[in-house]
Order: sequence, then structure tokens, then C-alpha cells
Amino acid sequence: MSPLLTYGIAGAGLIAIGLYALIVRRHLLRKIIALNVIGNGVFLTLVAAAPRLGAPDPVPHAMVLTGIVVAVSATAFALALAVRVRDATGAAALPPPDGDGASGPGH
Amino acid sequence: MSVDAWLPALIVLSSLLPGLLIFFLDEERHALRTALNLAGAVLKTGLVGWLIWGVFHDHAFESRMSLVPGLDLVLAADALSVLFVALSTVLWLVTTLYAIGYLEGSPHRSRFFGFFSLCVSATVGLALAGNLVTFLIFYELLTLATFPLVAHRGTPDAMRGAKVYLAYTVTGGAVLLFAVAWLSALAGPVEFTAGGALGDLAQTHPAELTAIFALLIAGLGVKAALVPLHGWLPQAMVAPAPVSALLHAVAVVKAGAFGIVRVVYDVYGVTLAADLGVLQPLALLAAFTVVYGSVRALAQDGLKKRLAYSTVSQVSYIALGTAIFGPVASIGGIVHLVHQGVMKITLFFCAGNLAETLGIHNVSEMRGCARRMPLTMVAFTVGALGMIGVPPVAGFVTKWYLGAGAVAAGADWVLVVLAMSSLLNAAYFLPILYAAWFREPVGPWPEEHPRGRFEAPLMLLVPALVTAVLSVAAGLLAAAPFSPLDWAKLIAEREYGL
Amino acid sequence: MPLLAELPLLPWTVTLPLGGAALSFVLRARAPAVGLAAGVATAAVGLLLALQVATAGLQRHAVGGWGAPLGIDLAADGLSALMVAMTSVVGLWVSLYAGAYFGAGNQDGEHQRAYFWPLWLLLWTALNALFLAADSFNAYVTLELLGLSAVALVALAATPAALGGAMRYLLVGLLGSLLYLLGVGLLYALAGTVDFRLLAAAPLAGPATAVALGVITAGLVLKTALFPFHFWLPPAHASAPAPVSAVLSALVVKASFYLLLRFWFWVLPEAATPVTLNLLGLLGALAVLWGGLRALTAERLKLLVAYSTVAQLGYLFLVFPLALGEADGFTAWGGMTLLLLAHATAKAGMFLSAGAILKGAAHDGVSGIDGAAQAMPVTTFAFALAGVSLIGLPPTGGFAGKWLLLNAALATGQWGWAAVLLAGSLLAAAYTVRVLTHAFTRLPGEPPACVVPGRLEWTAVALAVTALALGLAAGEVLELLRVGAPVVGPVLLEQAR
Amino acid sequence: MSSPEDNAPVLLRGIAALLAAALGVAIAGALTALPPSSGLRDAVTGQMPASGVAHPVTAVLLNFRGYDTLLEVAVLLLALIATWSLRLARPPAGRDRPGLVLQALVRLLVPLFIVLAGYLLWLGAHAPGGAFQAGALLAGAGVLLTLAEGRPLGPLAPAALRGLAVLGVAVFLAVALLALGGGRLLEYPRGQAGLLILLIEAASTVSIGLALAYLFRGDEPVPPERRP
Repeated sequence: MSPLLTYGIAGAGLIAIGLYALIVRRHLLRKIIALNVIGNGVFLTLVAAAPRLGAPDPVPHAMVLTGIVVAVSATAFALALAVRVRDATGAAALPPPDGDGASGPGH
Repeated sequence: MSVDAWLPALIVLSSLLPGLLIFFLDEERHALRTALNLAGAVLKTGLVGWLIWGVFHDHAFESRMSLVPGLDLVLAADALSVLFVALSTVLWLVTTLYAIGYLEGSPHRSRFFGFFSLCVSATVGLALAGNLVTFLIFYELLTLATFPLVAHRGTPDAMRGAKVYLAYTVTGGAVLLFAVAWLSALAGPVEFTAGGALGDLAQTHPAELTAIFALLIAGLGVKAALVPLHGWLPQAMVAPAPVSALLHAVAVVKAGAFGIVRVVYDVYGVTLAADLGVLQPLALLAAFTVVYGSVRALAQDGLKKRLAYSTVSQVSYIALGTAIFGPVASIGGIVHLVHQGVMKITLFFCAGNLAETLGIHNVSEMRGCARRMPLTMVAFTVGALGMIGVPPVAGFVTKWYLGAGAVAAGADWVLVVLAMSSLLNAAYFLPILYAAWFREPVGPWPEEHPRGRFEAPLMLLVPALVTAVLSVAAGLLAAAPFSPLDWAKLIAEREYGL
Repeated sequence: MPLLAELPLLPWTVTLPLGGAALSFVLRARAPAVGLAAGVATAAVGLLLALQVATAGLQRHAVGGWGAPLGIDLAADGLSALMVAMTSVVGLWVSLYAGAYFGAGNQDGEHQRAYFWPLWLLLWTALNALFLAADSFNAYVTLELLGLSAVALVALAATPAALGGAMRYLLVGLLGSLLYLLGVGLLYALAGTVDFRLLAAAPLAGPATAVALGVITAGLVLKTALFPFHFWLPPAHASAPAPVSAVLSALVVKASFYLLLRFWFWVLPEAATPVTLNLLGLLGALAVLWGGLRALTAERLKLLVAYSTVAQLGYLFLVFPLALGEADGFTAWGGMTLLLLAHATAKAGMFLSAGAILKGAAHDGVSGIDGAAQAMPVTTFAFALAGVSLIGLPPTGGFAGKWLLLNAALATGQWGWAAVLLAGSLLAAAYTVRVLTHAFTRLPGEPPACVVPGRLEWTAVALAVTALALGLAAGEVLELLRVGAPVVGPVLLEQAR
Repeated sequence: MSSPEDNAPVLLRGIAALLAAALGVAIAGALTALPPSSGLRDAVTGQMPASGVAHPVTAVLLNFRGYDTLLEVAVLLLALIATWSLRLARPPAGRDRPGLVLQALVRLLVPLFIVLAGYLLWLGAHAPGGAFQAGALLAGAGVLLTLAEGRPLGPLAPAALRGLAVLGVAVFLAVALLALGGGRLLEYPRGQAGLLILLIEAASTVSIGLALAYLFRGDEPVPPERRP
């Protein structure tokens, strides 16, 4: 097994772990961490899958860098939103998906 | 481009544009709204006169606009469409006058007259439709334009009636859409052609064509109130009287019946339909509806409900005449498009007058009302006698041709149906007439409405009298050129290639 | 028009709203004016671009001058031009509406006004950039820009429901874009390019390709809210401020669907099998039915409209079994596109009118709009007209689209899909009427006075009328759609007699 | 944060485990099936002389695929705007007085970080480094200042702060549009690429640093007179 493939399989594993946690865990912080685990798995996979004949191809590296910046931005916003959700609802978890039922003015 | 290519479109626009303008008028612009309404109605009458002259002289009127390649919006005029257009135009003019008088002082008149004009535009559009898709478009438009009219009063009853009405008609519309799409997938765009538009498709796809015919009739039967699809009609009675008049005489039920005529004669062709064996079941269904509607009418005490069931019955004469193979019966069916229209609208105008002036809503309250409102009751009597089939009112002509046609086609059982239905008609109309003319009123009439020199406001009285006169004229002058009967004969000749 | 053909409209379509976003953020006090000006300019350039494609054919712009595969290209064919035009029309009216919607005076209103414009213009940037991306990785960046700005706009409502909905939307959206990125990375490893056109030309096959297409599809389906992944959409769309709801339902979900089309119809049409196509169609059919049923029972007005979006998105997925792999796929392709455009304008009009009605309503339930036909006839008219297009009644764009899909289904003997189209129409009619009966219900006493500015009413009408006009201009739309279309054939299949 | 119960139903766990495992296996399988190739390496190498920089990753990021990076800088700006739009509640002021050690450390480290950021920025042209790394260092300095003084940038006017936040996008966009005037979007004039890239990177460094630092802080600084 080549070292690159090892990284790739590790990436696949991270994605799987992250996906499981994202679905199962209820706390928002855990969900956000799970997404970051998935993200890192994807980045690892991309670098491992990058064309591998001779010297490295810089294009996937640049793409992963772009991806990381996007991930940082998204994570920062997600954390802020999670805090805001906790402040507004009293719990750092998602409300039930379908809050039907009419409510008063101001909406 | 010549004027011939614009005339059908202009006829539709002559009510559509005023309608759209009226929506945006302030509630208080009474004079302008009336002027717009009447100008549209008069202009349309003039244009239709031109159209009649042209069609009689074999001019080809066709406005065509391509929506999508292979999907054209076609407005064209043939003898059949002219008959229906003329009917709707004349009755619209009369109903508009009536509605102006009826709704005086009530709220939301701009909304009402806007949709009223849209409704007539849709009716005229489907009358002039030159292919199935155009027919479908105006058919659905009619559903949309009539819903707010039925719901106009906004009371819980009105909302319920409107909901039921829409549930029925939209479902029917979906079935029709499906059938039209299927037929188009099979045959390409279907243009209405005298004698049938399907060519030799019958040889290759007889089973499909039979199924499509059933679906088409089911879709159209909802508006035409064929049993068991008639449930909405009595419920829609909650609408204001001019709307009921329009729904029953011109727009909705008539659109369904007209569609059935179109499908049998100009899509399938009467010969092909007979070969497929689809006419017999249609005739039986129509005959059953004729009898069933009359029986139900007998049991109603609400005047408008009784008239509604009477419509269920009478409109099916059209389908019945259409479904009997042979030109004479066809003439009876087609001419009834007009005859039923003028007679039924008379009855509804009168019912509206009674309700407005004397607060009468039920048959049991009508005792002696003729003394108080003799002119209205004269009109009512003319309409009722016409429905029964008493000469010389127009209804007699219809029944005569239907009977003669049935005999000519060897369908003698139809005579039994006609006799039964006439007896039942008599059974539910004659007691009303007797009570109204010859019995003493139960108590004093309410005096809540100010009386003028006449028994009812002129705007309500004149339309009823005009349509009553028309009902008699259509019967008396049936043999004259350009009478409805004469025109129906022209149509039958062209359809049967005589 | 030789002049029009040479204008570099592709880059301006993306950079104008981006510049507008930055400026409206810096010049906070003048954000509404700056934002509206940028919006009008962006809409104008977008419509001009559609005209350019219609008259001069395919457009391509090599950013940086490098050209694919090394550089990134912007490209417009008929479909992307129509998507940009749709964004322009909806964006223009929503901008006008938003200018009057977010109240000045109180502190919350001022805050929403200040932040709506930069966020909305960034979202517009993302949409235009996505529709014009010729590069699948660049499309990933635009997807993220789109997702984040959309979530932030939902959260602008600041109610607990909106914040919860936004959070769920964010998590789902991020998962979707990461899956998409993974697939794009795998395709790059296989083909050495991320350019759509070069990917389509590359000999892609084998298990790695299948996995790549699989994760891309999963990610995009998640973002498009296809049944059963629709769970996040109704709460987010229903609780956002009205102009945001309009944009989300009309445009944002269409973006990921558009990418799905790019991959399935252009890049890897040969990877489609009857099983996968029918599966996508089946999920679409279930969405139509489930979304319609939920809309019928929803208690809040905006939730009803949001569930209607779930249903309407389902229709679009019928294009997979009806167009892909069919010799004459253009009937279904055209039908899908018309439905997509008609839904965008009609649904935006519906959300805008719902927002206007609810401004003066006692509560946000469906019965809260009792008497609206008396107080706000113009808005009620807009709602009804939009509903007519959603039902698919003639002569609206919704009808033209459904008619073509119906014909395609019947002509290829795929009866089940035809039945779905009709059932969906009936459900749509039922929930539209449910709202209208409330609107027409007369309230006791004097009719309530209309309290909202006229701009909130007229913009909704304009959108609903556009949905209607689409039905009359369907021929022109289809002609533009033919530019670079992935499927061929006549518009309506003519059966050999 | 309060901690909601973290027990999902067994069925959900089972489905999630199945999904996750299937996805992981599929990806791993796909990776083993990848053919060897050289990707775009040769294309990049061939155009390096025209790129204006010596480091291939920087060349891809800021020249060949510079449009991606423009949108990426926009994403970061968006994250800042979006976070500020949430109006997070400030924790009550003055709960922890920063200690003397922290204050001394900040005085020492902040200037050092700024110098280092400049170095990394310059280094990016020919070695790993560049705007993002430099911006991250600046943000580190900002975080230290926040911890010590409660805000990263002293008494800067809010409008000026917003101006600095959009500086990266603005300069990037201006350069891109100037190039469009002479040809295509972001097509650097011959020979000017290196200089323009440095300009873009410098402006981006400021905006990135500011954005990251304020993302750490969470809310938008409000001038004292508008505080509720």
C-alpha cells in the first residue's frame, strides 16, 4: 500500500466518522466539529488523490487551500450562529424540524 | 394581414380589456364602470353581427398565435362557434344590465364586474377556439374567472359552495388536460374540423381513442353537470342571481355541453364516434341525467335549487341530441344550446327579482306573488312553459326535433325519456304557476324595498322581459332565416356533409 | 447587433453585484440606495447577457487570459443565460420590494436594512457566478458563497424559529458542498481538469467515476431539498423575512439543481442507467405528492408556501427519466426549464404577496389572512395569479411547462409520470384555494384598511404577471434554450400518424 | 454551552452508521481505482515564467485560478458580515482584568507578529506562504489584543473598520476590472503580474487578519453613543 493511499483511506475514514457524528450527535458544537472532521477528510482525500506521477501537481494543493479558507469562514459563522441559537432557544441543539402552528404578530 | 384574421381575437378582447380596466377602477366610479361594461357589450354585439354575416358567406376567420412550436392558440369561427358566440354576447348584454341594477349599492363592484367580464371573455374564447388546446385554455380560464363570482358574498355558505365548485371543476379540468395531452401525443395538434380531425387513427388505435373519449366526456361532464358529476351545481346556488343566471344559461354548464358537441362532431366526427360505439353510452348517460335532474328538482323547495336541478336535466338534452346519430336529432341538441339559455336565464332573472323585491327564496312562499309582480311572473311563466315544452315557446322546438330525430335513428326509447321528462317538468313547474297566479298570499308582502312606478326596478325587470320575448320569438319564428333553428340546420348540414 | 456581441458581459454580471455588496457594506447609511442601484444595474446586465446569447450564441470568457484547463472560464449557453435572466427578473423585483419591506425608524429595522443589502448582493453574486461557471471547482466556491449568504439572510429574521431553521440549513448546506467538493476532486484526479467542457470530452468511466458522480449527486440533491432530504427547507424558507423567502425558493434551490443538470446531462450522460434515472424521477414524484399534502395541512401561511416549493422542485426531477437517454429529449427538457422559470417567478410573487398580507395580519396562520381580498385586493390578486401558474393552468408558464412534460411522458409511454403531474396539479389547486377561500372570507364590520406601502403590492403583481407572460413567450424561451442544449428533438413530439 | 442530551435513537444510529460506512468504503474503493497521471503539473510549469511569481501554488492561487481566490476572499468577507449581522450579545464587560504578564506579553508579541506577517507575505512569491498565512498571523495579534484590551484594533471608527474589512475584495476587484478594460478579467498586463499580485496580497492580508480577529470577537464594535 503506497503512503498516498494510506492518507486517502484515512481521509475516507474521517469522512465516515464525521458523517456518523453529524447525524447522531445533537449538540450543535459537536455537529460543527463533525463537519470539520468531514472537511478535513475531504481535503486529505483530495491531496492523496492528486495526480501522482513524479513531482506534485500544484493545482489540487491550491484547491485545498481555497477549501480550507472557505471551511474556516463557514466554521466561524456556524459557531456564531450556534451561540445565537442557544441564546434564543435556551438549548444548543436544533429545534424540531417542523415548527408548525400559528404564532402572534411580529413574524 | 386582413381583418378576417383579427376579428375573432377582437371579439374576445372586446370584453377582456374592459374587464381588466374595471379591476383597477375605484369602487365609486359607477358611471365609468357602467360605460365600460356597456361599451364592451355593445361593441362585441356589433362585431359578432359582422362575424355572423361573414360565416354565412363562407369567410374564413382565424386568429393564430404560436405559444410553443406545435402548440398554437387558434381562434376561429365556424357555424357552431358563431351560434354559441351570438348566444353569449346577447345574453351578456342583458345580464350586464341586470347585474348593474342588482348590485347597486353593494360593495366590491369593481371586483365583481372585472371577473364578470373575464368570465364572458373566457366563454367567447372557448366558443371561438379553433383547436383542443385553445379550448382547454379558455375552459380553465372560465373556472378561474367564475370562482371569485361564486365566492363573491364571502359568507361561510358562499365559501363552501365556491370550494365545492372549484374542487369539481379543477378535477374535471385535470382529467380533460390529461385526455387532451394524450390525444395530442397520439395525433399531434388537434384542430376542430367538421366531420372529424382524427383521420385514420381509428384503424390503428381504436382502444386508445375510446378511452380518450371517455376521459374527455368525464372532464367536460363536470361542467355540463352530467350525473354523477353534477354535485357542484346546486351548491353553487349561493352566488348572486346574475351569476347564477350566467352560470346556468351561458357560461359554465353551457361550456361543458358545447365541449361535448365539439368533441363528438369536430374532433372525432359523428361517424367515427358512432363506429367506435361511444355514442350509445353517452346517450344513455344523458338520458339518465335528464330524468334524474327532473326527479330531484321535484323535491326541492328552494326556488333556485329547483331551477338548478332543472338545469342539470335540461342541459343534458344537448348531450342527448348530440349522441343520437342523425342530423335531425343533432339539430335538436344544437338548437337547445340557445333555447335552454334564453329560457333558463329568464327564470333566474325572475327568481332574483322575487328574492330582491319580495324576499321570496322558496317555492312555498310564492303563493299569490303574481298579483304583486305580474310582469315578472309573466316572464317566469313563459320560461317555465318553455321548459315543459309547451308551444310556441322555444323548448317545444327542441323536443320536437329530438323526438323526430330519435325516431329517425331508430332510438324509440328516447321518446319515453322525453315524455317522462316533460311530465316531470310539468309536475315541478305547474304547481308554482298555479300558486303564483291563483292562490291567495299567505300574508302581507314586506315593504322593505322602496317601490317605484313599476313592480321592480327597471334594470331588473326589462332583462327578464327581453329574454322572455326572445324565448317566444325563438319558438314562433323558428322557421325564419337566421333563427337559432335555421342556424342549427346549417351546422348539421356542414357536420354531416349534406 | 455587432456591438452587443462584443460586450464583455460575462465578467460584469459577476463583478457588479460583488462591488455593490462591498460598497453597500461600507456606506452603511446609504445601503438601500447603493444596494438598489447595484441591483438594477446587475439585473440590466443579466438581461442583456441573455439577449447576447440569444442573438450571438454561446459566450465564453477566459478569466486571466489562460483558458481551460489551466485557467478558469466563464461561459453562457442557453440554459445558463435563462438562469441569469431569471435571477435578474426576480432579483430586480425583490430588491424593489425589500427597499420598502425592512422598516426604517426602529432599531431592529435599521439593523435589517443595513445588513440585508450586502448579504443579498453577495448572494446575487454567487448565483450569477454559479450559473456562469464553466469550471466545477469554481462552482464549489460559488456554492459556498451562496449557502453562507442564504443562511445569514434567513437568520436576519432573528426569531427563534428563523435561527433554528438557519442553523439546520447551514449544516445541511455545508455537508452538501463538501460532498460536492469530494466528487470534483475525484473527477480531477481522473481527468486532470475541472472544466465542464473538458470533463465531458474526457473518457470517464469505471468505479471511481461512479463514486464521484454519486457523491456529487448526493451533495447537490441534499442542497436542492429533494424528497426525503427536504426536511431542512420548510422551516428555513418559512421563517425567513419575506423577500429572503422569495429569493431562497425562487432562485437558491435552483442553483444546486442547475449543477445537477450540468453533471448529468453534459459531463456524464453515459453514466445514467434506467435504474438511477427512475430513482431520481421517483423521488421527484414523492416530493410532488408529499410536499403537496403537507402544504394542504400546514397551519402557517408561509410554511404552506414553502411546502409548495418542495412539491414544485419534485416536478423538475421528472426531467431525468423523461429527457435523458431519450432520442427526442427536448420536449421534456423544455418543459422542465419552463416549469423552473415559471416556479421562480410565481413562487417569488407568492412569497412577496404573503409577506405583504402578513404585515397587517393578526397572526401568521392561514386563517390570519381572512378578509385580505377586501383590504388588499391587489396583493390577493398577485397571490392568486401566482397560484394559477403553480397549479399549471393555462395560459401561464406553469401550464406550458407541464404541457410539454405531459406530452413527453405520454409520447414515450411513461404513464406513471403523467399521473404524477396531474396529481400534483390537483394538490396545488387544493392548497391555493385553501388560501384564497380565507382571503375571500368577509370579516364582520368595516373592511380593514390596507396598511402596507404600495411598493410591496405592485412588485408581487409584477412577478406573478411575469409567470403568466412566460406562458405566452414560451416559444422564445425554448429558442434560447436550444443554444448549446444537451438534448435534441422537436419541441412537441409528433406521433407518426 | 448547555448540553442537550446526546442520545439518538438506535434506528437513527444504525442508519447513520450504515450510511457512513458505505460512503467511506466507496471513497476508499474509488481511490484505489485512480489511474496514474500528472494532472496539470506540466501546464503550470510551462506557464510559470509568465505568472509573475516563482512558487507554483501561489501562481495557481493568484494568477491561473485567481478568480477562485477573489471569490474566496469574498467568502471570508461574507463570513464577517454574516457574523456581525447576528448581533451576538456581548459578555458583560470587565469580568476579568487581564494580568500584567498577558499585557507585557502582548506588548512584546504584537509587533513581532506584524513583522512576521510582512515576511510571510513577501515569502509567498517563491515559497510556501502568502496572504492567508500572513493574515492568520495578524489575526493572532488581534486575538491577543482582544484578550488584553477587549478589542483588536483600538478606537477605530466603525466605518473605517468596514473599509479595512473590504480592502482585500476592493483591491482585488479593482485590479481585475482594470485588466478587463485592457482585455480580460484578471488578465495582468505583461510584466506587471508580480507587482499586482503583491498589491492584492498585501491588501488581502489586512482584510484577512481583520476578519479573522473580529470573527474571534464575534460582534461588531458599536460606537459608545449607540450602545443600548
